[in-house]
Amino acid sequence: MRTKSGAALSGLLAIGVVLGTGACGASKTESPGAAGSCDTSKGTLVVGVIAPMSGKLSAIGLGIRNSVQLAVEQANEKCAVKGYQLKMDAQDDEANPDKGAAAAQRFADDANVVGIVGSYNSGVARAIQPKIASTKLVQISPGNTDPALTRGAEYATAPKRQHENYFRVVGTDDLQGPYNARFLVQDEGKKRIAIITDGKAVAENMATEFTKEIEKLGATIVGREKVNENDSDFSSVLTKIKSLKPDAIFTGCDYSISGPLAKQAKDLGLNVPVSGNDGIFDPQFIALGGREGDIAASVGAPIDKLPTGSAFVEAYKKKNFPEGYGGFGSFAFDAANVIISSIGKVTASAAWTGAPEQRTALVKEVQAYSTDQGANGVVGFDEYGDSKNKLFTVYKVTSGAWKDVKSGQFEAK
Amino acid sequence: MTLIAENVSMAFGGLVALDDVTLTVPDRAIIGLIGPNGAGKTTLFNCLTGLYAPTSGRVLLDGRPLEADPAEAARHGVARTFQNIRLFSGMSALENVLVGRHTRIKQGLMSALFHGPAFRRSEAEAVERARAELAFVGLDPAGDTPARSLSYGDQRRLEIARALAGDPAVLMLDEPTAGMNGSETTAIRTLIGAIRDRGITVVVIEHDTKFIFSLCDHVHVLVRGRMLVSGPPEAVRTDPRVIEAYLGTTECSK
Amino acid sequence: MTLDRPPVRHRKPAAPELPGPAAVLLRLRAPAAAVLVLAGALLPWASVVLPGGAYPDLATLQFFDAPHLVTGFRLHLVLLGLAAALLPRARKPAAIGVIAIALVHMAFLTGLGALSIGGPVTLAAGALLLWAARAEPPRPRMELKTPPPAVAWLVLLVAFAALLWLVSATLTAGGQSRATNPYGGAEFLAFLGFGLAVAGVLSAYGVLAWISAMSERHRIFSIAVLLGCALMLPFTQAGTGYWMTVASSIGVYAATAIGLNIVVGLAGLLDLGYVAFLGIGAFTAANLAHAVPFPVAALAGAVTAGVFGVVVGSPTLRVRGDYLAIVTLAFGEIFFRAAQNDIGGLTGGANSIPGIPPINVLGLAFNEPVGGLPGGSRYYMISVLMVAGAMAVLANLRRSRTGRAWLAIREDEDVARAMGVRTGRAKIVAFLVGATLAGLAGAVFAHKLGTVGYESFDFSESVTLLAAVVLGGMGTVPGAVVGASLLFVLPEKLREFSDYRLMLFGLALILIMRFRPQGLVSSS
Amino acid sequence: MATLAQQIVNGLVLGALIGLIALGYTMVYGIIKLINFAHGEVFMVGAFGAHFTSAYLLPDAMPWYAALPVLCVAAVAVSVTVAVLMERLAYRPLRDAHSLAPLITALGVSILLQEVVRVFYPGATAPLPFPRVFVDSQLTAGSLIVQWTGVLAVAVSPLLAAALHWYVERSRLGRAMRAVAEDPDTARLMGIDLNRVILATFVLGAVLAGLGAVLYGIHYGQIDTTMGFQNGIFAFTAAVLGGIGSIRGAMLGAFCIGMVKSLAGQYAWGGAQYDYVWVFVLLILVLMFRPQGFLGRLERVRA
Repeated sequence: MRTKSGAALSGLLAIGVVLGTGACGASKTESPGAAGSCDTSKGTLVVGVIAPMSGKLSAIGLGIRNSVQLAVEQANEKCAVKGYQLKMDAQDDEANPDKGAAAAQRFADDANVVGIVGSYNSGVARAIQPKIASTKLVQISPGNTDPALTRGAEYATAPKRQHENYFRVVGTDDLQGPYNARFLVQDEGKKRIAIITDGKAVAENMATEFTKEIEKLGATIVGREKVNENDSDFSSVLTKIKSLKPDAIFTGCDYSISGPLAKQAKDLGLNVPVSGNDGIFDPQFIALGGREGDIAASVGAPIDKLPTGSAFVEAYKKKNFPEGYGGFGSFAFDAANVIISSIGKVTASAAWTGAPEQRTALVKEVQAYSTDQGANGVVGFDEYGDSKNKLFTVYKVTSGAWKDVKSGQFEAK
Repeated sequence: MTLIAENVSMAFGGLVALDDVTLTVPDRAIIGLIGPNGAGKTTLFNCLTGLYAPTSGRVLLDGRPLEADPAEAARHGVARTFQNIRLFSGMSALENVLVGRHTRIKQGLMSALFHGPAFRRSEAEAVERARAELAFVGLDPAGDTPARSLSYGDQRRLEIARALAGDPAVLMLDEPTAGMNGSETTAIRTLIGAIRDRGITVVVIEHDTKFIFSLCDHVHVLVRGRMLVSGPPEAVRTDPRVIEAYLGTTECSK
Repeated sequence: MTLDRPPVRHRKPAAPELPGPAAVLLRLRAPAAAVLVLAGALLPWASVVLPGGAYPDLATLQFFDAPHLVTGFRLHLVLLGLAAALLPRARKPAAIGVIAIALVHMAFLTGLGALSIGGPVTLAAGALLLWAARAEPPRPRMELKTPPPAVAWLVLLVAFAALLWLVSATLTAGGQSRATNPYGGAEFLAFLGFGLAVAGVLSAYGVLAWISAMSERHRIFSIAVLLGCALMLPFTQAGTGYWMTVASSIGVYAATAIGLNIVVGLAGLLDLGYVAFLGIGAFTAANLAHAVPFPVAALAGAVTAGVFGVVVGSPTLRVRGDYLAIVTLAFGEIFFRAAQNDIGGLTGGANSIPGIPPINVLGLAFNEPVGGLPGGSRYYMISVLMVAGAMAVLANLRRSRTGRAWLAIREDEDVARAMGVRTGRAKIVAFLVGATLAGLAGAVFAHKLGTVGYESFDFSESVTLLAAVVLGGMGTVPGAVVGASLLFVLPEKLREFSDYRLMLFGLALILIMRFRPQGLVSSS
Repeated sequence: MATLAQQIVNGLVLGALIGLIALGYTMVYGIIKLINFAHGEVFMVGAFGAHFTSAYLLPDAMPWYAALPVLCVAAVAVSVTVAVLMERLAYRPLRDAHSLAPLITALGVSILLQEVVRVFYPGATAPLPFPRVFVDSQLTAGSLIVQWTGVLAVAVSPLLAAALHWYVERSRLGRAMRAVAEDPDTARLMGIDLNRVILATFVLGAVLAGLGAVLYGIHYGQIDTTMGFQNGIFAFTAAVLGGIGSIRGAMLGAFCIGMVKSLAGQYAWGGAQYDYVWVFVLLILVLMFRPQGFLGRLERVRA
């Protein structure tokens, strides 16, 4: 016993010595580039990220994080904020409002944090908004689509700005749903449409707005069903829908559900197109079972047709992140750039202290921001904090890949 | 108080464990129940304490039929110990006895939440009584040792103290001296006598016939689920049927 | 039913005496190790100044350069080294602390490519110290005398103040922002190692047992002081809005976990859907938030949850043991689905219930900062009081007829019935009390967060609550609080491992069950 | 009518797949009274094992009759390895601890395995398409449509259950298992190597879970890291419903759950959004009126 532990310990010792000498020999100098060429004398500014980075939504959350990282690194290379080095601090919210609120509070307490990119889930945003409202910390969401977050519960009839420091760069459900509805009815001539949702806020709200528009256009919703977000067997729901004889299925769910759903629809001989929004506009949808003719209506111009969009994709690929940018990376990239550009303007006149007046000034700069050079084209905000970008593109699965068939502005009627 | 088993039969599936057994437990007596292994002694105990509902026949307590619920039996004054000691091993000795006192403590949920004066009085009474029972069976009245760390003999005593704390009219002891040496057995015999002197009827299951015959006022012999002989110790001891049925066991346990 | 046998410990036989110089060398191990620890603390740890600035506390400092700069982990190492040199019993805990500090910093520095000799030397010193400590014969337990009340009160006051300092220092160790202090994680983990070592040293000298005996004797005084200390937290370094937010979340979950501790820890009823009661309380309060003042809403939440507790508990009359686990899991799932589908328009479904106003007492909104304290501190105070109340409920019930009946059911249900315990009723009361506490916590949760949605109440939350109870120690009064704090603070502090958080959580559950199944705060 | 028939078929296929997981639950619980929540994860890692084999090891074009057995072997190998490690490293040291310790450990193992796969398996942060190795076509009878994969599942699953039943009833090891389930202490006294029997139980459960994983993958065409958890809960429910410890009961319970979920989605109040609720309501009702499940034995109070 004794000799054994003695031997183990001397082994440990030996390892320690080897490690030590090895490390002593190596000497490390500061890496050139990043901070080296710019003046960073005034310190570090932090762009906060709140997104789901573990659990089922991690693919989206990690894409958001990496895209903000990309924007921050590009800004540092270009010395976008004079006198400061930018950093990103990403906090996992686990798609849980309580965790998201704590993370937001952490950022709000920290004078070095200039703004938050996030959250992805509208439910998390509802918990974050009241936490940071009084601190005036700017928040730009790349993924919240609930219209009530900007315009209040009466968003359709009596819209009212909710928080002056909250913005978003994605289209809301009351744009995405109706746009999809118009395409299905007016362009595709669909008359009987079934809806499938998964109980998540984005799916439910989108489906409700979709239904309103379908009824305005004179077509019929033959049924609306909800599946469990953890489910993988949709045969029962699809059998029920099949008996209702629809000519299209609208899905509010993302590709992880819609892909298998499309596959199982085919298995049951339900050969009508599945139509969805941003959430299914992903190559994985096709890999998981999306069929020829399935439809996605997504915000913005086709990314590969915009020079800024393809530049983003190129730059992202060059960074060799282990994860892809996902469905919302380009929005997060745009959101981060809004914050970076605005902080540059605010700090041009005075050093950043994180005082409430400066945060308010930053909010004003964000509100005034406008460009058509974002990864998704137009980036800018209306009087409610919603994105001004109301351009939608419809894609169809054509020979195993998404192909854009139509782009157009959404005009409310 | 009298406890009566009237034509009790008990079958588990096809196995008949008790067959038409009648037994009367009179007031203030020590009753012995003997029989070879598997004779149905513990099954009879379980019927008498409400753990089993007899397949046929009934158990009467002071003339009223006993519900098949051990909690009800305990409330009506039937207490017991177990053949394989079953203490609440994670609780202290004192807490074990306090659980035995459960039915006699009056504490509402609200008073337990706030520990008001009435609660403290009732708790102090209960603790005092529990300590007295610990002392009565010969254990340390402080009782703060966890039950599982007591010695085997002390665990047997603790089980008896726990049963006594509920103010029983009838105390049923299932092999109280199993695995004990001579002096411990004598101590238990004295203890059982003292319990009887408190006015409590004691029913004892034992293999040690010498122990039973020297202690009991009445002895019942159960063989293969049937009541073979009942009577005073001298009569039972000399009964030829008992000697025949019990051959070997009597020989061994001199 | 067989008796639990006390664990048998096999002590290794004393090693035979070695002759001459070997024995002298062996005897010199411990002092040598202590000196080596001190040397390691003063050696350079990082080989370069890192891009993010000097490694904590100027880790690149050269041999014996400016010893007055010994702060941070170097200070901790020096303290542990001195303890090892002067206090023989302190060697083993000190060794573990030294090894932990050295390993954490070495891992970080190796990752940064700047490892220097300080770390390896200290690690070797720690290993040598551990070897020396293990070889020493076991010593009898130290027993300290109980002092007169006045002294005892002073000691308790100092002890609890030290505890407050320790909590505050642990929370703030490494700072809040990972972006501005990239070494925060290492600092925190190393501080944790130091804290554990100090606790180990105090325990080896019987100080912890001494203090806990004293606090048991002066119970009321201790509770008052402890409560006072807990309420002082916002005035320490940890009094930032962020830590107040996290701490009040901990409070909500700790109160819920205490309720679960009654059901699982005392009555032994395994509940896998417990978070539903938190949800019921939260939804009830959320629906009433605009109509009635907070105390009424909280009461309504507690009562509603209690009623559901009775409903969920009623099948327990027929279902035993692990079957109960699946029944409660089923109830939890039913609640989750019902909430998701906005049953009766009560839960808001996917859109959750937004815009719940903050608690407002006498015109003071609880989310506003007050007198230099951050906004969340009043929620923190409320949750401290709530947790204290829940602990009192658990402690009082534990020492009553009802509590003993629960324990008896947990230990042996058949015998409990034979002792006259109406087990069905007792179990339902356990569910009633537990669910009521959870419902109350839910009401605070709703107001604190300002929004309540179904996604806060899924199965994994029930697992976390159960883990809090078991990690802390089932059936113990502080157990659930300790468990809940750990399960919330560790992930918050270790955010740089965010990709691996859940993985580490799973691993921690396995390891703690493997090495300390009775929980961190053990009842026996 | 056609819809009803189709829903029954849907239920049968789902039940067959759940049943293979439920067998593992019922076996382990029967032997060591542990709700092995991590068993669903054994199923999940099996699926990823098969995915790895087909994505990185097998050549692209292989006829199904060659690819399918290889995938099965791979899935079973991975499942069994994980199950054995789990038993040896996590559960065995806790054999004498209080009963909640292994349960918490099981939950921990479940989380750990899900996260290890999610973080370290390439692309596993999102669902992965499973290779279509089996004939990708269907059997059509009137308006009734069944995938061949579904037919395969419904055919194979009861066969495997029957084989398991036969093995437990007839083989030497099976007899030992039953003895341990009945009374572990006596079994040990009789010279049965407890560790070996328990390990064998885990292995048998893992073999079935691995096969189930391949059937699942080829039927649904996708796998993800949470598939084990959700289906594991269903499987455990099935095992309890059927009477835990009973092999036939587990299959019966699984088919029952498949049926209820399928039919409730179509006909019951609330539609598909409440289909889980009906499964659990059924479970609660059954347990309240028949606590031992359909085919389970009631444990007698012992005194």
